[in-house]
Amino acid sequence: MSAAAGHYSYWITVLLMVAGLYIVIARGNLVKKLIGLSIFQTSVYLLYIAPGKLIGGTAPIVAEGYAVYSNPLPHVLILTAIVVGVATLALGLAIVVRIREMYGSIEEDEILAADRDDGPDR
Amino acid sequence: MTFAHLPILAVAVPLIAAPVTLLLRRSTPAWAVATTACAFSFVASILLALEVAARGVISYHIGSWPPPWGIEYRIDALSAFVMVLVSGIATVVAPYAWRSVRAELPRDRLYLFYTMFCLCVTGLLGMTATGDAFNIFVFMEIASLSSYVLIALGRDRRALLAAYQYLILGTIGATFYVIGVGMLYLVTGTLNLADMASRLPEVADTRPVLAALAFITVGISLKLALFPLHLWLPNAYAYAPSAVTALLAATATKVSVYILLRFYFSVFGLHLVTESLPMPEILLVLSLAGIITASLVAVWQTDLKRLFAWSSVAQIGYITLGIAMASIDGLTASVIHLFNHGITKGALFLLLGGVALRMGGRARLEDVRGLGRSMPLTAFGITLAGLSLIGVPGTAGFISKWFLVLSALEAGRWWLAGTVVATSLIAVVYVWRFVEAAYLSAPPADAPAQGEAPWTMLVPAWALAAACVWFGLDTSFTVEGAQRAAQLLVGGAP
Amino acid sequence: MAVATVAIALQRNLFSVVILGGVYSFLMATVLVALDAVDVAMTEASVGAGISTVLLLGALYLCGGEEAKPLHRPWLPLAVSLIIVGALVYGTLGLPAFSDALAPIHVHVAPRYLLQGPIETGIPNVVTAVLASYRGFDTLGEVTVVFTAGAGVIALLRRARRRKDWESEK
Amino acid sequence: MKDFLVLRIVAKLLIPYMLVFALYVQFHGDFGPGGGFQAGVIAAAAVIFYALIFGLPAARRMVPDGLVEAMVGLGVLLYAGVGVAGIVLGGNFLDYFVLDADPVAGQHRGIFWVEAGVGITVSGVMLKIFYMFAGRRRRARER
Repeated sequence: MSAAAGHYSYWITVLLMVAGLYIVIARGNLVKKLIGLSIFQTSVYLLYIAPGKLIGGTAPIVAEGYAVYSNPLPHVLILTAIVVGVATLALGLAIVVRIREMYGSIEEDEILAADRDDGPDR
Repeated sequence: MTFAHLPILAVAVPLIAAPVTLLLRRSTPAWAVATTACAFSFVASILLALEVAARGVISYHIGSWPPPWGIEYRIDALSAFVMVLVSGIATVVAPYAWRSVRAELPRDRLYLFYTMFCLCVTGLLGMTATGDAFNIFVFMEIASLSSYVLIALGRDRRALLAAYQYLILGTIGATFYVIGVGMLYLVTGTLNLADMASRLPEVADTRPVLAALAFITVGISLKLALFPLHLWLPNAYAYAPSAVTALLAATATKVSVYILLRFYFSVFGLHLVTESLPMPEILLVLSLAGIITASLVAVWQTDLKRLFAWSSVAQIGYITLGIAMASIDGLTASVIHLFNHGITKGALFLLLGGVALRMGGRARLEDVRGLGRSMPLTAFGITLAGLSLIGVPGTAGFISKWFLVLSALEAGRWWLAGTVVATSLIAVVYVWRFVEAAYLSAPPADAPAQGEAPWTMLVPAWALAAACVWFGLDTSFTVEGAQRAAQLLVGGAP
Repeated sequence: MAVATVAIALQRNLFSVVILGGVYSFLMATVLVALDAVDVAMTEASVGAGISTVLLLGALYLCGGEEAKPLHRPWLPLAVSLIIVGALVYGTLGLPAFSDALAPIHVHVAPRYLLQGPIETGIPNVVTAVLASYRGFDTLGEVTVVFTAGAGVIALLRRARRRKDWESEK
Repeated sequence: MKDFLVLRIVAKLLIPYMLVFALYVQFHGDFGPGGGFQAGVIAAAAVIFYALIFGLPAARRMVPDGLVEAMVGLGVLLYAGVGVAGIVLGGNFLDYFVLDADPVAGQHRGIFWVEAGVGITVSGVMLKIFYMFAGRRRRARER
């Protein structure tokens, strides 16, 4: 049973991850898919950061009077991951804006339908 | 002095070229900078390959920090081989883009195309050269983000949707990869691939490692468009600008294959991959399913870019089939095919770009009727590359299929060898459809006045088409390089 | 946080979804502070709740804010999600427990950063030291990713002056 | 929102402090949480705030488009330049030890410039992206 308690932080991660992924796959709205995608990416942060924490430790800024610090490496990695996430989001939104201008819709089904009427080579 | 820094310079020079092209804001200097940077990387990669062949693995410590703490660049036979392919294709496509992209993009955004081009090459080379799991992710994102933009720049509005779908699937793939790497990091405490490999046996066969294997496999498979995760590929290739299609088809999926090989054989090790999970069996089934379905779909396509895009999905199947054999011969076949298919598809898409330029942006089967007379060089080039795609003796494609069949026979799998030969016959059908249209049909009466493609496009394209023949006759570079790489992979596993 | 996520999944008005996304990011930042990741928390708060929200609102202004009823059948996504839950639970069960000081990540590479980092680089914030020096190349890559996004957005959204004449070619 | 007096005054008061705070975060990253990335985002946020209150054209006058686009490229060049400087001075790429006679001082110098590069590019990109989206909006209205 203690194993389950010790892995509590992972369960939360898993829940968020899957919820995000579900939004991405199941929803047809292009913006909503991107939001789901960022939740999916955000959940990974916890997977990395949570195990780096040591109870009784402090933030990894070395100062007198502290001996136990949390692991700094995951923090660095996740900083990078956050940046990558927002870069992807910005680019995704730019593409969605262009899609909206060209198709007049941001619903996947409507766009696909518009494409079918469009060319014979599909 | 500079020679010792080649591993990093091969990646850093295109990286520096990217902001320079942005600051120049003029398309001609930007093009010159991009082409020079790619050519520099190509020379550097060749020198690295020679150096590796002579002296073995090169390890370069970025920031002078020793490996598990700092980031290490690690060039061995396999990564040098892939770097030569990537930078070589980039060096051929860059001069081609000069004329091709001007027809497809608005003028005031041309320089941004070269910025993206440099970034894409940087990302792909960075993924190949690095020996750090997280660094792979960062450069994978550089390559992916820039390729989303490059695809979205296509002039058809469907290019936008293709780019969007690629963005969603690509990001899911990258995130899966990060999850897998995170699990490996949590059980080994390191991100350096070599260090990870040496510490994995202690924890092999534990659940996180197996889950990590699964996540990394799925993540990378999305990127390399392994059947059934290939859905983004045909649209992306069909609607991207011609130069982009050629670059991505020839390099992007190949680098993903490289990452897969790297993880399977250099990190997890042959033992773990083949025995703990039924990975070879799964790969085998998926590869065969991919080859057969995608080839059949290709036969029914009327748009030539889509046709060859589907054929790419099939060809990726042959590459993963070699991995699934998990033997030195299989891997050799896989690595050779990676290279040969790269140059073949590069040649095909470059030549098709020339056709599209003359036909007002399209390259459908009905557009190429009579191409043998109106654009004889282009038509002949496509036919040549098509023969290489089928695997006719005397072309590069034959060499890789030959090794694939050989390795199947050696493993005693007659039926597999038979399937490889039989599926190549499907390739004959779709290549024949082009030949029939180009040489045996009369050109449509209302055909626009056409000439040969401009020489700035024809020369690079023909360079690759000629390479298909060259590497079919002189196999010393590909076969020896691939054999060294395969031995390294199998023997290098702990 | 879980509540915010579920609400995002169910809510169909995209403006509420964006605001909930901001709330979610702030909650995430709070959790990150509790986990001692102050640098990350600061970034998440400014990026997730700040920049992302602004961008999403900007995009929504251009695209319209109501989501159509989902036409997809939810069973396939649900099945995929469940398989992934299975794989993740399977994998995470074998991971070291929370706050286990003997876990590999605490004994292998990190100690050098914490013990030697301030001496070798002269910087007490170890996160900065690792970010900018030990793994400085990752950060160069990260800046390049940001650069890629910036240049990409310019390439996609720049107002084309000659747009009319190249569209008419089509 | 130009007509709300309170907003205008509050903004005028706040924005300088936001920029100073960005600088603080930028250069205090060695000792406390923060660094180039966070500082870049905060600086961009200050200008975005300005644009929301006083309108996009005003913000574009204050921070012109050309400058922003130059910042996007210059930050990366600065970062990579520090890397190349390491090679020129006889070390490896991104080697900060050789930047000064004293290795620790070299590290300090290297990290300072690298963080500056990050700050410049990030603030430039964030601002540019905002300008792009906001510029679209205006055009959509005109139609």
